[in-house]
Amino acid sequence: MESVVVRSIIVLSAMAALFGVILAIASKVFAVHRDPKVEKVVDVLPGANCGACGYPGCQGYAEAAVKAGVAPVCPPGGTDVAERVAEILGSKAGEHVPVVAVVHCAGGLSNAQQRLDYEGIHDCRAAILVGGGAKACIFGCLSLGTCKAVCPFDAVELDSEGLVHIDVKKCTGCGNCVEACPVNIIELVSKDMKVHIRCSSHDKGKKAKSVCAVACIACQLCVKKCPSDAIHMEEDLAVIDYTKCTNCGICAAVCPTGAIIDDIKARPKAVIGTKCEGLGKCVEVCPVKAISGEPGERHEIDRVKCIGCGLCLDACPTKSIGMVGALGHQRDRD
Amino acid sequence: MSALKELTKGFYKENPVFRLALGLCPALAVSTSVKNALGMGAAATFVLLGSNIVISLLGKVIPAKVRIPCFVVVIASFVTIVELVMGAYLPELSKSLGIFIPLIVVNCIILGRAEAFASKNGLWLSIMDGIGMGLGFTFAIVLIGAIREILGDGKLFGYMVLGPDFQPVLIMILAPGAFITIGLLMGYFNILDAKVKRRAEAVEAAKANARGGR
Amino acid sequence: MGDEVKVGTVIGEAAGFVSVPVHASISGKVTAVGRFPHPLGGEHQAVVIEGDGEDSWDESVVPRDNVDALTPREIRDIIRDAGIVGLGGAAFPTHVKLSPPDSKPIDTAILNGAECEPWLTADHRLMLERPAEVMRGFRLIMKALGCERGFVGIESNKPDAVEAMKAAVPSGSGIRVVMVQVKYPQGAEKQLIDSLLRRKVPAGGLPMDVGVVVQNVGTALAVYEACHKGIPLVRRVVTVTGNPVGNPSNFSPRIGTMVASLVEQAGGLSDEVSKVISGGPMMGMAQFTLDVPVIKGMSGMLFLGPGDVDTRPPDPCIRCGHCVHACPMKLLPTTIEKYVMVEAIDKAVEMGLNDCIECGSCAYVCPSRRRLVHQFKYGKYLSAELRKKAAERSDKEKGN
Amino acid sequence: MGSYIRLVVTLTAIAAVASFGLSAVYNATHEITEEYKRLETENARIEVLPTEGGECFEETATDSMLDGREFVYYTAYASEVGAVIRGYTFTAYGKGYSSTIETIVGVVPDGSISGIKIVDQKETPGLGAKIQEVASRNTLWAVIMGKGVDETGTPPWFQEQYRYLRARDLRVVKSPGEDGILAITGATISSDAVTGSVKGGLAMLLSIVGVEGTFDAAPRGGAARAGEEGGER
Amino acid sequence: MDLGQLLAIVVGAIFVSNFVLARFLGLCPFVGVSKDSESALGMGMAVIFVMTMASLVTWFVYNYVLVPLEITYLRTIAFILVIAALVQFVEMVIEKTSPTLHKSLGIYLPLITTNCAVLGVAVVNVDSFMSTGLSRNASFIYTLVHGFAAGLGFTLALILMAAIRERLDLIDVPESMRGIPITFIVAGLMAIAFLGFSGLKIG
Amino acid sequence: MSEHFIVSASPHVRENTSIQKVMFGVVIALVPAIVGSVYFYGVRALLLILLSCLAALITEAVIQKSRGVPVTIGDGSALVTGVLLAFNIPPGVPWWMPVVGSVFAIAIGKQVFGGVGYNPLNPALLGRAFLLASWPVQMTTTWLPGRGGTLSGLTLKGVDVVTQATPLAVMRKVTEIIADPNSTTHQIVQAREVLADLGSSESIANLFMGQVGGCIGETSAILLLIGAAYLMFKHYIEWRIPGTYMATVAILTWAFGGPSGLFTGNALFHILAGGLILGAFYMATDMVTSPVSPKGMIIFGVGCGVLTSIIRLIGGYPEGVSYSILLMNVATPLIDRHTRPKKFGEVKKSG
Repeated sequence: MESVVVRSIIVLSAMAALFGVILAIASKVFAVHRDPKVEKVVDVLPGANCGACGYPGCQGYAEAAVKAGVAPVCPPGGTDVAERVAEILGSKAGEHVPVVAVVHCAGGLSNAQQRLDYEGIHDCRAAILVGGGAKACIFGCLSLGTCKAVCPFDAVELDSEGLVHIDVKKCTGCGNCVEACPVNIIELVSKDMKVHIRCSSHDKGKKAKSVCAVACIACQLCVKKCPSDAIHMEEDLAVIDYTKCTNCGICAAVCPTGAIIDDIKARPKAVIGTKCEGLGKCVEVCPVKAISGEPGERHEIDRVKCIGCGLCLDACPTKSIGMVGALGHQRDRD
Repeated sequence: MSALKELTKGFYKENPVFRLALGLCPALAVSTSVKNALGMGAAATFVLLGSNIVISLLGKVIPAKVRIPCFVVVIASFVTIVELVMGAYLPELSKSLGIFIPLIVVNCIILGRAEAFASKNGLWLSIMDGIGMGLGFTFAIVLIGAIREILGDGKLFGYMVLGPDFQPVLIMILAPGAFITIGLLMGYFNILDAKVKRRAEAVEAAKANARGGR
Repeated sequence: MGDEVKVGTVIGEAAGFVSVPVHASISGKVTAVGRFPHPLGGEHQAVVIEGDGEDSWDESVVPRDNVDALTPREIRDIIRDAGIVGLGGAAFPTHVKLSPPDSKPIDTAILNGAECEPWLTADHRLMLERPAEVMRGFRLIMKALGCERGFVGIESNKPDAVEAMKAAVPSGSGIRVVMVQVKYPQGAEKQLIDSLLRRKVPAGGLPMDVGVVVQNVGTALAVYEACHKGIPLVRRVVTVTGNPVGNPSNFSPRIGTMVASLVEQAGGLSDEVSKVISGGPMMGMAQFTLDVPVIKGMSGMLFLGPGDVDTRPPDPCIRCGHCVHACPMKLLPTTIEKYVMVEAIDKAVEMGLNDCIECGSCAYVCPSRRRLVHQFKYGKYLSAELRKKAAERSDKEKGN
Repeated sequence: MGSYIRLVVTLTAIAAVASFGLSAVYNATHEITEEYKRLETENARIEVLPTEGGECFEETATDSMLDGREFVYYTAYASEVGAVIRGYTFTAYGKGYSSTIETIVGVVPDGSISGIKIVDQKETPGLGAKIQEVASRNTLWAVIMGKGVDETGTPPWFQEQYRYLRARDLRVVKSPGEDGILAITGATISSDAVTGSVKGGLAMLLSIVGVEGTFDAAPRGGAARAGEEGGER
Repeated sequence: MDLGQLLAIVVGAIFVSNFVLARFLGLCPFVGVSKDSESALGMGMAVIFVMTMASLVTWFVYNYVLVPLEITYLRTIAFILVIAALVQFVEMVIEKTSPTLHKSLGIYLPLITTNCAVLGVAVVNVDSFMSTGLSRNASFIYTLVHGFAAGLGFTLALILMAAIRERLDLIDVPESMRGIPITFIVAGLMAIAFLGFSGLKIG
Repeated sequence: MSEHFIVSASPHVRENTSIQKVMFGVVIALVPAIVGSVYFYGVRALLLILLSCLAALITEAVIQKSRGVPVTIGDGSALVTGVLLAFNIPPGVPWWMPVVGSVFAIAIGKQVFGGVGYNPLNPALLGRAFLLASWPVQMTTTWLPGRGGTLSGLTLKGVDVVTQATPLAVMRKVTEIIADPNSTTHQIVQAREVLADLGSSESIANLFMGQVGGCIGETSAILLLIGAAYLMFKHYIEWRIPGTYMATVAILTWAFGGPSGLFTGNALFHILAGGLILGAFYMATDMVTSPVSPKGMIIFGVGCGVLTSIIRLIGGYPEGVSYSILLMNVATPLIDRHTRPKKFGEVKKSG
């Protein structure tokens, strides 16, 4: 009986030892250098293979990152991923300002004219190949949802009006939709930017107006009213220079067609304190004419009209204006 | 708290068969009747528990190059123990489970958990994981077994349930029936999952609305 | 703006080798330069000329009498300066086609008298009415190519055209008029070459790869006019047809004439119109407005009433294989379509996506009304985008 | 180098410990298993013969080969070797669908089968394995309510069919009502394997021991065809 | 040992009791690696190779070590140790000697260690050829042929499945059934079709 | 009429055809055989066909409704499945069998994949294979003799093998008896007689007309051929698959199917008996599950033929048409992959 025990132990141990030796030798003789770092980096990455980093998929990114020793920007992963990759690589992460996609068109079914009955593949790129799209405005959104189809993060929604909405929470700024849009109306903009021109029409005012109710008609009001000189006209279209824009929202308030949209949902309102001497400087700067009052007396602000742009704050010589009623710009509200 | 989570995840969230698609071979081969399914489930759970314990203890000692051989030796030992014990004390069951007892060795659940969980986690969590996964596996295989036995034989635990006039759907006992059953069950679980997710999303959205609508 | 132009005045210069100048087709005053709807879709740069009704010709338009003395190079130059493009529909600059590289000697020229599509009769009428001029133009083309052998391919349902052309062939020339089977797409270059010469143009290749150049009868006439009379390409034959059209006819309008006025000439539209098509029913472009001009490549305007148009949505593919049998390029439309639908473009290209000539035969026979051609157009577009991107990437890498 | 030694040592050590543990379990269990097997075979031998108790079995090894094995049979004497022969038993090995089916067959001296018992098989559970099935008439509900009829000792229906049959009666049929062994639905291979091996063994036994009374040695019909589910088309 | 018997073994292992479709062995890689034809082919080749090798090696271990020493109860642990070591060894060799081969075949090798079909073939071999009183020569040849044929059967099922799945990728399968569930349904339907081979009489 | 013109990609005109037309074309082609089945087996046959169709249509509608996709039972594909399934079961089965078979065929064979055009295997054949595997007894014993004929197509000669089964089953039984070394001389003589009778002109005529036992719709070669001619005329099917299929079976059964060595088999018997004609013209040609390229079709047909012959001659069943077609269905994607037609002007790469 005991002999079974002994035989078993000897045989199995011998086999194990034999294979151990073989594997040990083999692992030495047939050693191949494999970089474990690459796999670690791949593990950290979001794995959407969206290609926003400019490399072919996440594996490509990882290989390139390990080769270069620095962490390139991974837009979907953001700073968090960059830091973790950098940690693996032992380097510092590059600064990365998060961006989101913004759609420059607000011409829904009820706003924008149609010029033909499209019958074909439900895809903007395919539609533009025959007849150039159903909308009378050739610059506008085709409302067939190609951007939604290519979004790897499920961040694009198409409403019943055929308008595209980007879920800022989900959007990682990978840029797939930007590339896919055949009319080039999507742009990657810093997440901080909240005021956007929702039109891409380069048509002259009259024509633009005739085909779309919410078109930019090149009236230049916004250009004139912008306190930070951030808006200019490009071929009959207002364009915001995002490096200058301060999100004040004045342009959105003055736009006659509603082609500019202010995404800040709750803005603070200005209030005038008791120190006010009624100098009227604020009345001069207020873009929406929300301030009124007799000279020399304490002025009042129409809170309905006030858009919270804050221009009066700087203008007031007596520093008697303050902002209340909201939580600042609430940049990270979403 | 987390131990409890490890224990329960095997049933639904990370059910090894329906979710992780592990341990499929025995789940199909031995699920012709509930009795066999229970036996297989118990055996696999025992092996899973044992190997999880040993591997969580040995995890750090074993060099990477021989990790797999070491793991399979440990697992194979437990399997052989089950085989021997079952042969001695439960000979009938041992016979009906046939060649599938030795094949518990390569039940991917066990090696999978050893690799993915036990070698990286402590003893306590590994035990919980082992039991949880084992029960999840048992649950899945018994479910499949019940469906196949009822439809394919008109019986449950060997006793009639559908009456003597029922003409058994023999194919359910055959290979095709096994494949189709598990395919449909997985599909059903997917539908269930989508529902759960949708509900969760709706709840979250409602919460967000409540917060934002202030 | 405001410039006076005469018929034949150059109003648009050629930008490169593969382009031709544009000539004013009437005399008058330029009233606008801007974007206007174009039959090929979208809006394009256009010059609007308000006619003065005098139809006075530009000084450059003078007849030539020493035509026989022209060298091939001179012929090509005349053709280029006359703004002649292929009038079969593709509008590819003719002089480019007539300038094959030395590595690809051309031994045969083919005059394409096989109407490119059903409904259209422009080429047929042309062959009946001006066979002699067409034949002289063809001989000039052969001369430019330096080849001895010429074929005129005409479908067998046009025996009168065959007769007329046969009569026009000068004796002793190497030109033969051949009847070909009536079978769409017989008018496509590659299929016509196959029918006449039993030569197969390699996939992805051009007719010149097998030593052949194909020219449309309309092009031949334009060549004749340019060489003999010095007239640049300012008019072409356009078929206006379709059930809703009052009096379907062939016209020879000036390039740039508005389609709406052509329709008026053809007796207006009697019935409801669902579709307006520039070109034929198989490959033409659907139009959303009649306010588009006649362009050089427009062989016809087809109008379809509600009864002619099948607007039922597509059904799933049942893999019946009708498209496979119908495809003149011997491709597998059903498979390519599915690859395009899941955007597996590389696989679609491997299956021959870019060899598709968009003849529409597959979609025509499909019992499920799949949008095959549309998918192929879309797939080709995506494939081009991918190539562009790949090129950019390799450029970038080289730059680094 | 050290890491390589560690590699070998770890693997060896684990194997050694494992084999030690295993052999311990083996020692503890294998006698029980063997004993069980021995008892099972012995009981089976008694079961398949119409016995009155006190039989004595004599093992006879022959030179004949059957199914790749030496043919061994047992003679059952009423009390001691040489007394009245009550019958014979032998083990038949049939190649089934996924295993070799071991069947102990009891034969009474007139050449008919007194009973068979399948002692080992690894056929498909729920299908081929039904050759051992006891057809329960209890419903699940009745069992739960405690109204189940005690069915221990009910013989498996498939094996019951062999009782009193002679070699020429041994053929597999597929529909009830025909004469012969009714195959397990969907498991004709297993049914054929049992029947074929029993028949082969029976013929060999009888050719050795002779038979009382008449025995039609000429088999009739073809050897049972191997077909899982037979059927038209 | 005769040719008819060999043919029966081959046909049996490939068609009648296909490892995947009738014996339920090797399902994990069957589901996992059948997404496209190329990897299915690579995996199939790897499995054929390993199954044949494993049959060979386990035959020696069983007949020259376990049986003489009367420790056949250790067969599971011994077999799996042999297979695991073998697979790992082969992988190392291939990775070093032929990177191209490794790329097309080697990546599937680790998957095979845990492929129950490989251990299954060893166990089936023991049950049907080694402990059934066959002569040594016959059992050796049968074992080898069976291992190879079982691998072929696995590969056949895998390649057929991959081609079907490639087609399924192009169509609109209901959301909930996409991926593994539909693969199982297809496997079930394939198994129904393979029922046609049951009862094949060869040899 | 909309105020805008319709804009779509070319071509702008289409042939007047649709799935519906194709499917109802198949149904029309099957009408002679349906009428024949009622004549041969009585109203019961019609009842089973109707049940099968009804179950198919209802299953399709219910599943599509619950999935929230458009209900497409009007396209006729479920109807075709229903008829073909009923055609493939014996006329004496209990009423619930065609119903269960249809439900399986539509639910598991077709709708899990998303509906028409997506199923990799022929649903009707799957339904049949499912029934055969689930209830083999009912599926193999409930034959009825065709009116004016007998079950096996033979006049009774007192041989017990003749009484019970269909022509192919008899064929199999007698070849087995002849091949069995244990058979007595008398048995062998009898079997040879039966075999000769099977190949006699009387028996062949019975098979051709359909006065024999068999599945509801498969027995009458002439009625099926009339329908097939219609389908061919309508270009819904073409010769490649049925032609190569039947030719392969003919050659192989002639070569290997004889009782006395090579090239003694009765090819005509094998073509007319069982479900070969039904399978070759109506089910192997199922567009969804067969290859699209001409070369692929030929491979498909030959493959079906080889498998059918193998199963009939050495397999576990007397008949192998349905399994052969199913097996080739499984292989269809693979065939398609490797039989791409040569593109126009594609030159074979050399060197």
